[in-house]
Amino acid sequence: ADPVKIGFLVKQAEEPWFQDEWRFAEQAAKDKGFTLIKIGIPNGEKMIAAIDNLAAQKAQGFVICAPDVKLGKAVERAATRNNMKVISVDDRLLDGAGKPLASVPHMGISGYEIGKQAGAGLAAEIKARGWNLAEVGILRVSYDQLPTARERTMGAVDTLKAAGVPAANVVDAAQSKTDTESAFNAANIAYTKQQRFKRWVAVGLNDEAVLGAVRAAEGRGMRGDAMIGIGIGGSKTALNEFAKPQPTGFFGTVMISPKRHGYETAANLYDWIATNKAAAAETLTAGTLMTRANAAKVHAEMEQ
Amino acid sequence: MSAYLQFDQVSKHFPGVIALGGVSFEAHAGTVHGLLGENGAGKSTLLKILGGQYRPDGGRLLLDGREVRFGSASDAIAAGVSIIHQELQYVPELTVAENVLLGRMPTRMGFLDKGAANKLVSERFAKIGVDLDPNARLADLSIAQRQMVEICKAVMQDAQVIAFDEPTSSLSHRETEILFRLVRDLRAEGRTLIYISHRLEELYALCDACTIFRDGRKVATHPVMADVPRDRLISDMVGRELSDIYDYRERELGAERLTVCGMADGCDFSVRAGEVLGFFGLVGAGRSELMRQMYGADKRAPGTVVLDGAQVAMGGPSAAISAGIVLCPEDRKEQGILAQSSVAENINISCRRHALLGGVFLRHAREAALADEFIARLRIKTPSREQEIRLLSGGNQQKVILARWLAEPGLKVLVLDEPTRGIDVGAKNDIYRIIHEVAARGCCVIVVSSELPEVLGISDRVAVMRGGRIVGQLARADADEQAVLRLALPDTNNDSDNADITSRRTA
Amino acid sequence: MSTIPLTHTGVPAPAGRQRALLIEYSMPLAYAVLFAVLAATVDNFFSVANVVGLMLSVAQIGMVACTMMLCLASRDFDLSVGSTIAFAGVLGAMVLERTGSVTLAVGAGLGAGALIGAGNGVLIAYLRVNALIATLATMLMVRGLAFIASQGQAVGINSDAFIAFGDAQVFGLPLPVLVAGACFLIFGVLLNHTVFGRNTLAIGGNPEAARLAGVKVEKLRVWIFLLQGLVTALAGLILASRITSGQPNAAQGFELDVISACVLGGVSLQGGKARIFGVLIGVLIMGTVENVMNLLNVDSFYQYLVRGSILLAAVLLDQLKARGERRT
Amino acid sequence: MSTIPLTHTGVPAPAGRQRALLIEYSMPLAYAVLFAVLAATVDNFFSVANVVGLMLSVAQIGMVACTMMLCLASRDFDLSVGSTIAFAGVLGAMVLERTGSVTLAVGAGLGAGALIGAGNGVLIAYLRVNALIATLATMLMVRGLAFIASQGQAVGINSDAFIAFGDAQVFGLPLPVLVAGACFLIFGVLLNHTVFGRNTLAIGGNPEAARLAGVKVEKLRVWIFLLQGLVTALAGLILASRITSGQPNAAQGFELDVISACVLGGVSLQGGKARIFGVLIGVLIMGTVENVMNLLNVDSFYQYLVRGSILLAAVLLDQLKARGERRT
Ligand SMILES: Nc1ncnc2c1ncn2[C@@H]1O[C@H](COP(=O)(O)OP(=O)(O)OP(=O)(O)O)[C@@H](O)[C@H]1O
Ligand SMILES: Nc1ncnc2c1ncn2[C@@H]1O[C@H](COP(=O)(O)OP(=O)(O)OP(=O)(O)O)[C@@H](O)[C@H]1O
Ligand SMILES: O[C@@H]1[C@@H](O)[C@@H](O)CO[C@H]1O
Ligand SMILES: [Mg+2]
Ligand SMILES: [Mg+2]
Repeated sequence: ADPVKIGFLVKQAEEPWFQDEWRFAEQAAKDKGFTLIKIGIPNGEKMIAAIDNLAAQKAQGFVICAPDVKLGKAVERAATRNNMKVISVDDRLLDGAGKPLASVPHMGISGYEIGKQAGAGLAAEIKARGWNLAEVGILRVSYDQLPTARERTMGAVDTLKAAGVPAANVVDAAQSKTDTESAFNAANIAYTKQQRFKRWVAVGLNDEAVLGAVRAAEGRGMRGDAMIGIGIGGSKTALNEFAKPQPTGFFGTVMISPKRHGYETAANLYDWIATNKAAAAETLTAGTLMTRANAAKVHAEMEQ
Repeated sequence: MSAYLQFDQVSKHFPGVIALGGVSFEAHAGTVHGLLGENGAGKSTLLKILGGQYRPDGGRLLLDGREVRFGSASDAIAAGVSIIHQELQYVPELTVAENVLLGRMPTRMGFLDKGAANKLVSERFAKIGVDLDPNARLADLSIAQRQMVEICKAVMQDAQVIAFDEPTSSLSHRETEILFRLVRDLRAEGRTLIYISHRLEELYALCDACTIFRDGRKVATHPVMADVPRDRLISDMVGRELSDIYDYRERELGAERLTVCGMADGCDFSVRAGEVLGFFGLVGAGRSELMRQMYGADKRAPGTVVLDGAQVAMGGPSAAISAGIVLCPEDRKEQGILAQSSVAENINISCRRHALLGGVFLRHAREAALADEFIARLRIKTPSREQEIRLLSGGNQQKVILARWLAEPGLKVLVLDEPTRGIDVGAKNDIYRIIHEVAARGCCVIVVSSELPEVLGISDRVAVMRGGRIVGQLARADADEQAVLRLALPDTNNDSDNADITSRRTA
Repeated sequence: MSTIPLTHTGVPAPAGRQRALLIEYSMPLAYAVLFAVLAATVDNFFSVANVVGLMLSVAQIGMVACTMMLCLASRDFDLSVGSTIAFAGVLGAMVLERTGSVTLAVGAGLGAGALIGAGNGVLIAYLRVNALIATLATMLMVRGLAFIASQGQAVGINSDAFIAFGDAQVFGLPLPVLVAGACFLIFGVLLNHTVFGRNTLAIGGNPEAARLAGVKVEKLRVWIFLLQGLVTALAGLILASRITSGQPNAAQGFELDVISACVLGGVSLQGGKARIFGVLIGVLIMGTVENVMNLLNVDSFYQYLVRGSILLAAVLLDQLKARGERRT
Repeated sequence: MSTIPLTHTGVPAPAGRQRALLIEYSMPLAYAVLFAVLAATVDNFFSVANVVGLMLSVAQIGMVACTMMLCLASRDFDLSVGSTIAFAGVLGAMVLERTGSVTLAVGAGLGAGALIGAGNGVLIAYLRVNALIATLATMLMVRGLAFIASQGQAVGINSDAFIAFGDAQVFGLPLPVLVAGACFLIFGVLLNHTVFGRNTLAIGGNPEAARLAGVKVEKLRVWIFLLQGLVTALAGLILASRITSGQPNAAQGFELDVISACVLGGVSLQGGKARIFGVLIGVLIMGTVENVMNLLNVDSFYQYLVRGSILLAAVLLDQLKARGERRT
């Protein structure tokens, strides 16, 4: 048989998370001896082009984190058209009707689930500090244009509500872009609007968003003792905060393992192609709450 | 025969300016009606109203006895009126044919019929006597050629009324003759022709009647052009007597001050201190090119310029200027004006470097004073020095650009390329006086002009160019039209030219 | 009566013509060379599958570049195309979802595109709003509409008839590629062989001159933008069918790609200059670069560097050529 | 000889002058009105905290808008500012990490910015590359460099001295706001009271005429871009200190915001026209809209609509004014 070639397509190649996934996929390629082709697919058009491109390179299959879960059907068609095998990673693909694609094995986390973990982390810390739930403002740094972003932040908010925070305390801060400065500006305005809250907790689609909320709070004199922010991703942004001598309002981040996602999906796909052993229909990996306290440890076990 | 075209109390105001204050006159079919007037008198404004570009604030416009109101240029065209505007209006990237037929390209089954278009155009060109490639891009033509294209464009609309706004201002001898022939043919065909010019010889040579403007009002209409003495025209126009507009004065010339050599073969020349050297030639003779080269306007220019015994570094215009050499370019619109900037800005742009605070900051008061000084000296007609230059009349724009260079303190060599293009008699007189003042200061003055009488009138010496070389230099004493033209024209068909020249001189 | 030569005697015509020809075709030639080199050096590049994939990947950009060319040639500018693609796709998908009728869906999408375009045209031509701001504003508003209409969620498409647009093959070529080809043909003819095209160049080169010659400048502007909207919407529908869903945040930054492709193809932002052939090449260059970088598995960070350098290289070449032109 | 009346007309000058004045200040007036209305109707809008926050939110845009104004006034264009902000931040943070010296960090950032700017300038002025493509290319390459240098990771900043830049307060105003203010002051003077400014407008209005009038066009262009790069880098460093990290993907799309602010402020893309005051207003409008929308909790999808309409409203107003001007 001709040498195995596998594509690994991710929606935001620049994001550290995906860089890591790729890195671990490469490891799998080395261990198992196949070729890995990494392509970034920021939108649906580029995604289709990339799949065709893989076909042209005679790849037999690909792992994908699509720019939008609703692209499932398109992925499926493109794959069958070029008869390639597909495994989805991170985000579960949906069909036109919104149901998960049965035909495509998946390994990942649902955005909503990570969100819930962040929320749980916040609820626990609020309790630990003995704050009065009624007096805590919940800052949702929102970017609802991006479905995953919405799922995550909603997951967190729902958990907090369930933990007893009044729905009225939830304050949306809509960032105009997904970078830290937009989050900073949006949060700043939210604080202005809701001066009744002296204590805040913040969630967002990623660490950068939460960081913006934390910096803005500091601008208002609300430091680590008055702000609890929990991000998502466990990127360097979070580690930088933990590295600071003084604890900041950036309390923690829900870290998900790029290692398993990257290595295992690629490896599974290889086995599927080489030995026709189909991968498990769905594997869900849980995130881990990483804080100042356990940063080094968690990072160590998740990264290597 | 009743008047085909009538203006009745037409008026047009602009903020701070009354361009036309109720003007009435009529022009008859089968005649050429001349319009004269100082710069800013309102001539072009009147034509823009005739052409539907402006709407009059008051008054009526009658064609063949019926009142017409034009909402746009296309209305005017539809009514059989076409204008050759003072500021050329062409599309640089399109071909000659496409420009000439702009808005009226022939089509076959909805598609352009380029064959037909080119045929149409080249036939008409042949008839008129213009030899231009219909497929040439306008951008690649000289101004003179662009002007001819504009003329053909208007003429080919076969309008009953055709108005020419200073058509010869950028033409040289040869095209001028083609134009004259054309105008006479059109008159013979019974069209109604309006002809604006500041060159009195032309008006005498072409016009049957004429109307004179001043400050937006009609001064007089003369039904028979030939009967009007030249001095009368001038005094009507400028409101004062002008005996000799060139007012040339014999002077002692100094030693050789400027030497130019190696620019192109056969182009070496030198100028003495206080001397006015005139350059004459037909279109494309190479005068502008030579001047631009010595100014360093075009990169990669060979040759040396020696001024006061020292060689001038050829580092582009800025170097030339700081050496005291300035060039007033021939193409006002493309190379001269900063359209959106004020009159004051346009005057100060170059010379302000002498008047800076700490070499950096502007001295607004001084710049204003300088601007006002030249506005007065050159009789520049503008509501204020802050007026955007594009809103000035063509001739007044030209004066502003001249002012820019006359204001240069360290002036040693003044090169003027077609300096009086579009400028009225009175202003010409002012400019000639200034030219002689500058010369009297010991500067070298070089005047490139396609207007023969001007060259002869003001120059101490005349250099004639043909085909990119200087084919002869004549001392003032030996320089007459015959001699100069004999040098300037290719040796063929001289007599026909001379015939025409004489007719122009008798005027 | 002897005619008088006004043409400057200087460069002998034939030589000039040869150079002109060389200049005219320098871009295509350069691309041909590039293509040949890649075909020889990059595996899998010169395979039917890949070449078709390449063309498919630039089908949308190509279509819109055709009308953007007209827009730029008339000294205008359109930033709203990306949003229009998204909106047309979303709208089409939604109508399809509700009514199940492909005709209605396509009609709705195209109609919306035409409206958006005409809106831009009116704003710019009649209300004299600066084209950059006007289309920036519509870009924002249309994107907003796309989000609002779809509540920010991609709208799935199930109708195979509609999806067929995206991957139906005719003589071995996918429909989108053929449509793009048709656009180049149609707009090439429109530009070079119709009054519409000439007048477009005229109002770009010198609006005043065009107006004085009786060209209805405002009307023409509106038409150009309307066409732009229409073609863009078509591209949006095709995209939707290719990705079997209408995506509210599709085609972000698309406008910049299209404009770059045009400028790369020698269309001047100062207006008055356009060459359909150049635009085609511009589009192909953009697509080829992406394609090859993926074939060569170039690191995603370095892709930025490569893309940038290629752009530069391309315009620098074009620049030398322009120098040549100026000399003639 | 008779003296010549400068205004040869019955129309009294004062009237014209009044109108001129009104036109000159119509933008500021309009904004003042807008501000007053918002202050009255939107709670929390007119509070120190919020106004300061507003100013902080446009500090970077404001700084860069000052130089972008010069760039546009000279009939150029710069898309690379967003990437430069990111790169300068990343570089600064990295140097800080390695050396711990704030001076070195700032020096490195500014130096890089100046280099990038000068590079753009040389490409455009001397190699005559189209400004859009040239700066698009540098935009891509510089963004790539930012990613490569940081391996796509945010680079943390711990030096309090450096962070002070971001949140130090002087007379109750955050440093970034003061820096932005200083920029407006400096570049306002530069534009209106120095040769540099006048020549910039001149080469924008008519490059050929300016050149023949002795303006060193190429050199000037390079300087303009160099300044642009320098100020942009400064903005990048300030941003980095505000968010205590250099982020390689910061400030995407920043260029469009800046250019819009300028155009909104009446800077013409055709060159030759610029008003620092207008730019300031343009920037403030952009910031105010964002700010108010969030204060009013406008749904993020509808924010697109609002932003678009405000842009339109603003230029339409400006348009009426221009009409007035044309009449004058
Ligand atoms: N659009 C405008 N706005 C303001 N003033 C104007 C405008 N057009 C013309 N003017 C003024 O109206 C007056 C008449 O201008 P016009 O161009 O008709 O003069 P002209 O007789 O053609 O002069 P020239 O012989 O120099 O061409 C001038 O003072 C000019 O400044
Ligand atoms: N704008 C132009 N574009 C291209 N070639 C030109 C242009 N103007 C002149 N030429 C050519 O350059 C050479 C020198 O022309 P130049 O303008 O110096 O002649 P001139 O004596 O100044 O006559 P005029 O200026 O009246 O055309 C001639 O071959 C002429 O045909
Ligand atoms: O986009 C996110 C990515 O940032 C990482 O968090 C993994 O999950 C994906 O959905
Ligand atoms: Mg005039
Ligand atoms: Mg000349």
